[in-house]
Amino acid sequence: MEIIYSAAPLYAVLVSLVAIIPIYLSRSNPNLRESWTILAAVAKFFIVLSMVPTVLGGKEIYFKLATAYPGIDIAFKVDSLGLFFALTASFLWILTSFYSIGYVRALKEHAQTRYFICFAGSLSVTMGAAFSANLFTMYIFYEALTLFTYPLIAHEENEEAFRGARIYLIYLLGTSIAFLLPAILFTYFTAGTMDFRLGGIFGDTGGIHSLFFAVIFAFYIAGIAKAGIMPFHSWLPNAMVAPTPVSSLLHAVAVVKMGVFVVLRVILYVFGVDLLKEIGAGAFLAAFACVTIVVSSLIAMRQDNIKARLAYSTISQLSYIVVGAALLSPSGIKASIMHITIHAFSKISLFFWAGAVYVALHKKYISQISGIAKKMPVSMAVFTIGALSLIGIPPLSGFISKYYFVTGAVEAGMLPVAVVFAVSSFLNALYFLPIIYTAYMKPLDAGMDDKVTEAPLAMLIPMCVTAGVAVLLFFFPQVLTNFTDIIVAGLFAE
Amino acid sequence: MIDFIAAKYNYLICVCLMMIGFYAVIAKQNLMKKIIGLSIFQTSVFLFYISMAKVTDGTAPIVWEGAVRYDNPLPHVLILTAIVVSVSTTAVAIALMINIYKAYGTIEDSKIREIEAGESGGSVSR
Amino acid sequence: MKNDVILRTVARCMVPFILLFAFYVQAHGEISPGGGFQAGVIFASAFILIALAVGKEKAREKFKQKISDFTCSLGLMIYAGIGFITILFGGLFLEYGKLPFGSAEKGNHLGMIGIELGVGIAVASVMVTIFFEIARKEDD
Amino acid sequence: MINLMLLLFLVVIAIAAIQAKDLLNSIMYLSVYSLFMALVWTELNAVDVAFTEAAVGAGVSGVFMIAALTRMNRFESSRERTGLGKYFPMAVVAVTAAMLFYATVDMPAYMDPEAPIHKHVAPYYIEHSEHETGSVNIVTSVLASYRGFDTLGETSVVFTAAISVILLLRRRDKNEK
Amino acid sequence: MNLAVNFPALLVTVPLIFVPVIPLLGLINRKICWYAAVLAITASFAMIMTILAKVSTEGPISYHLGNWAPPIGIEYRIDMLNAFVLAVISFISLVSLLFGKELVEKEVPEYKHPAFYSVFILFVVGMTGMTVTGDLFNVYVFLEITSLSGYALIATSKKRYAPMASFNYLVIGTLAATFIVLGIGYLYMVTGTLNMADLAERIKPLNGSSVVLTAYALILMGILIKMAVFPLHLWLPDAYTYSPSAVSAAMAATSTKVGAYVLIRLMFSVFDIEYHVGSVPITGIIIFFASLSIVMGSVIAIAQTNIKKMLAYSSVGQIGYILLAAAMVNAEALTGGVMHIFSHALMKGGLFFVVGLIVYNIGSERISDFAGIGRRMPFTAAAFTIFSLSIIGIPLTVGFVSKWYLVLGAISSGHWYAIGVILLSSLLTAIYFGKVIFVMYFKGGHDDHGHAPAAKLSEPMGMVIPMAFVAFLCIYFGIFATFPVELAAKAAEAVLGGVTWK
Repeated sequence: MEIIYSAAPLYAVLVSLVAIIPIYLSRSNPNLRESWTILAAVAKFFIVLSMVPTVLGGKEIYFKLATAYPGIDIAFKVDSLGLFFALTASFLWILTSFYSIGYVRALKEHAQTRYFICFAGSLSVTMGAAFSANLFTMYIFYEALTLFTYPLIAHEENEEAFRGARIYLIYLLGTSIAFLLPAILFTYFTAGTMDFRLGGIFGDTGGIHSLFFAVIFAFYIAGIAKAGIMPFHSWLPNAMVAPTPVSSLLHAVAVVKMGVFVVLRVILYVFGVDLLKEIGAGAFLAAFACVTIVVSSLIAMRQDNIKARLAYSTISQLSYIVVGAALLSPSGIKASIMHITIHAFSKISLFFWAGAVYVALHKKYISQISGIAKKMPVSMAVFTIGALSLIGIPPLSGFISKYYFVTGAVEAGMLPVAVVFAVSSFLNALYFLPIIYTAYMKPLDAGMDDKVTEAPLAMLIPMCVTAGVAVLLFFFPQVLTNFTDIIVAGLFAE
Repeated sequence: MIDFIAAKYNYLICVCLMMIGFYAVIAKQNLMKKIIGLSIFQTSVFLFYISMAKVTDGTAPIVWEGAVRYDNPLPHVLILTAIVVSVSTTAVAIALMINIYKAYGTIEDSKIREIEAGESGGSVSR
Repeated sequence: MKNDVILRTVARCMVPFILLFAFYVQAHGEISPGGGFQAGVIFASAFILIALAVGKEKAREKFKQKISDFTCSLGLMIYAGIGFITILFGGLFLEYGKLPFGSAEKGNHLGMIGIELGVGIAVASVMVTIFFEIARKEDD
Repeated sequence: MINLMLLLFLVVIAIAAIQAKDLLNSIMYLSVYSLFMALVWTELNAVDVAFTEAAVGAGVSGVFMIAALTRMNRFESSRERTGLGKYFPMAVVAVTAAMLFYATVDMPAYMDPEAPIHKHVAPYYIEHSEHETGSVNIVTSVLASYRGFDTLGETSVVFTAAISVILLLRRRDKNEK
Repeated sequence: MNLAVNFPALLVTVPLIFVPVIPLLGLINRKICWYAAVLAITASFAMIMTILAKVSTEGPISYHLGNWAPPIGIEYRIDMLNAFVLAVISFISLVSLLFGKELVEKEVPEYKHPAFYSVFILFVVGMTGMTVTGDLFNVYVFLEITSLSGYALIATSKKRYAPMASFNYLVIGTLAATFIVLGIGYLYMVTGTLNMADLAERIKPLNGSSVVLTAYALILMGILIKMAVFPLHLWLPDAYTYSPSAVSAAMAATSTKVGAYVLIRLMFSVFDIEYHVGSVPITGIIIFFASLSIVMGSVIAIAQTNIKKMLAYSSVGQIGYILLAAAMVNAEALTGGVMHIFSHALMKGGLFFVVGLIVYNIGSERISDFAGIGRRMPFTAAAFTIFSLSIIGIPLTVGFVSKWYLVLGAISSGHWYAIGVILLSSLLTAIYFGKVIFVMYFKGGHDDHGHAPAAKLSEPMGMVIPMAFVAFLCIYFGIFATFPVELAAKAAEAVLGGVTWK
């Protein structure tokens, strides 16, 4: 693999971090402040985009920032998996920025400067995690994301928000310190390195009992609570007290996706398929995640709060990604990587819709939105597209990943998993369709006629774009497969 | 047993003296008694040092004609230093005690605790 | 006590002898028991005796606060200063042998007298200072 | 034998010192304790130390304590500790004493000229002190020359005490604003 | 005359000569006392850095005071470990002095300044003296200088309980020092020497002697009291809480570390490690107490409502790390421990200063009164946050670096439960610091735009700059940790290798 030394990943990380300064300085002028955010978002996206040709050309970009301790570097490496994740996140940041502006202004939120600062910071560390060259660097950004998002969740500054934020912090910091850090330390101790390598870094494992690796692996999975695998999932519904743009970007994309991204890194780049097959951890993880898929879908059905239902849906969808990787088969891995993007676009559409509903109606519950489709046709169309995509109905992108998931399960010879996918699709339908039904079929509540309008344009346009991408990806899946093929080829090259 | 005591009675009595002082420091509530206890404790430790400097037939470590053997001068030196340290500590302790008395009107540990506890949980008094 | 004539007179008579004894102890530290520290304490006790007999204010007049503060510092400075001087003469810290008094033995001897003097001055003034600070009444 | 008598007497005085309810008595006992300690040390040929202890322990520090006591209540008035608190100090002291007695087992016998301390370092002082430093009193020569730095430390400690006491007790000069 | 040769002695004695000079200068002009103090510590710091550079390239330095060869005279022996500790102490003292100027002016009456700075220098002199010396009794003498000046410094506070806090410390501290001197006496009794290197040689044949064992126990007990390890920590919370903030900062950052240094030195350089591993499981006992200290310190800290008490208990916990590192006896852990001496000094010193400034401004030490500080004192609150994150052990801060090596050491020596203790305590630390940060930023009123409605509180430049500097160092050495880690590793190697001392 050819390696190119370039500071581009560093710039990608720094651009939004640096943007914090002008954002803070222009805090008294909201228009100027927001332009900085947009500028940073666009700049970041283009920096990330500029690395695509290199990576698709089969090369990797490497940049060493510093030697933290003897033998341990803080370094960035751009490979296809990281770039894929970064691309998704940075593109969605642009949309979310516009959407945020509409949202906070419509609701006249307080502490807007802090809001935008933390947003920019969160994106920086997300990039950092995506481009990390080793476990150490990744752990740093993993922790930093928790800290940056905490003020966003506590944004409302009321009891409920503080409670949710506290639970968030305890879960994420607790698990990462209690499990992830020891796991990393043991990895370093055993492997002597922390640099990611496709196919695993443990090398020759002769003499070490496989139980040891199983325990470390379990520590990793327990430590990465951001991936929302049960029983470490309950921070996510609690974090839904955050403003909707936060929930949409962070809890559909940045935070949770960083979780599954780290899981993928660990599975593919730390342990490697062969080692996991040898110790049988894949099947075990798959079983765990399957339980999560089904259980959280069942819980989702019982939620009346829109965002809570979406949160449980997210938990279930995240486990798809984990299951896909845990299958350890080419198609499964392909599917799980693709699903990062596909789920991101679909789910963010749903959250955007929830925010639009809140801005327009100040309603949070499904039972309160009867008949709004007539008044908010565009928003509801967006919702419908997102929901159907997640259920997996063609011609929407969700179908593609589902297809690969099932193929992967068959390849791996784990038919029960395929059944779970099928059942779960059915459950998805069960919890999404009632919303659509309520909105379209039920009559509008009395007295709502005059008040209800569409959300502001700044919100509407990003919604349409995300929904549009969710559709387009079905027709141009090669956008995704270009990246996944490189990884799969590298993994299963004989 | 008797031999043991006979051979080392000095050290054993030192230990007794130390423990008397030590007991006073931790058991007495009166601050002056604590200082006195400390003095006793420290002085007994000094006694221990001086005891080990002694040798049979030894004379004071001042050079003179006809000395068979001198006692070990080094512990004496150390203890000279230590006595000074001890008196310095006592002086500082007394100074502190005076300040305590100015602040509370008593030098009984238990009473000071009571006064402190009475005052809004011992918060800051500026 | 201040009003007791006998006590006052006896104290006054004793003080010169105590001071003399202090100087003796100071000067003969090398050949007999004693030295700077003991001399300093004895010197201080003479002052304390005066203070007890004739009153603190009067005693303080004989040894003013500013002067005792200065001599406190002076004692320590003499000691440390001798250390620096030995360095100036090319020795290590407190290597009296290098002092320019002819032989190493002589240098050692005189160096020791010098530092004993420092100790004596320091201890005497320190004890006096501590006594006056501790014995000060609230209204002083 | 006189040594043993003095030592036993010391024990009695020490107990008296910590048990007296009148603090002035207690301080006097402490001074007597120091004085007898000085006697013991003279008996043990530690004349320099005895001299110092007599001047400091029996003299100056007693004066300091009494001077302080004139400013405060003369009698000890603490209530007895109750419950476990009463036995706790006893227990601590007992454990420490047991440890120290245990240590005594392997100690060289008292006055044994073959003990390690008389074989290492100290002989050098005894042999060389006079011609190296010109001082007959070995204690002084060790104090001022061989271990002169300790004595510098000691002088610093004394100075620390003085400056600390000044810091703690001295009031603003009246003739200053 | 080669002055550089005399640096080991001068680094102690140059500040020492300033001690009597400062009160005299105070008679002329009280303002210059501070400058003189800064000059003294700076001179000492410069010499220490020269020595550090020399030791790291040329190996240990031995300096014979009065040119009497050890064990006849007193020896100063500097290897990487004490050079590193010296540099830390001196540096932190210097920063404390620079940082503390404003606080001292606020908290100590002006006429006391000459004496205050004089005692402060004595405090530093005592610590450097303890660290640099290779003679056991000299350790005791300088320990007493440190302690006495420490007692006086604590009691300079105007708070009512301050003299009592100081008195309790004095009693406990003197007991500890007397135990240490008794232990030294025991060691001297059976070996006839006070020089550490010599002692290490002569103590070897005495394996199993009850005298040596008791001496070890006595000295250990004394040092553990001085280090304030749970349950011997009782003096510390009051002492830190009731002293002036500048003093708590300097003490918290340095004095317990020196105790830790002496302990490490004794454990590794004087007593043979195998000696006590063999006969009595002393390391096991120490690890137990260290763990207890780590956990209990953090647990009690959570319950505190007074910020300085909370920091004090946090110190009890943090000192446990250093002890733990020493007791695990391997290179990585010891590197972590030495590193923690450095990082904890930075963090805790910084925290006490920040808190001192806040407390001075709002006039309360209760955590619940810190509401709105995030907006009213933005720089201070930011600095507090950085220090807190560092002490929790968030990556990219120095606090993380030391914990990292500590855990690596625990893994390589197989002390599994120590790993659990370290991680658990990180969580607990996160809880109690999180609480404070939460109150500072999220409590207290805000308007629609979130811009400070309440009046800004004073943040004098003279404090913000050192504060920012220390915070910057916390981050800088968290990212570019190679330099301190390599020094710490060399220090660990120096004591573990034992080549230089035995």
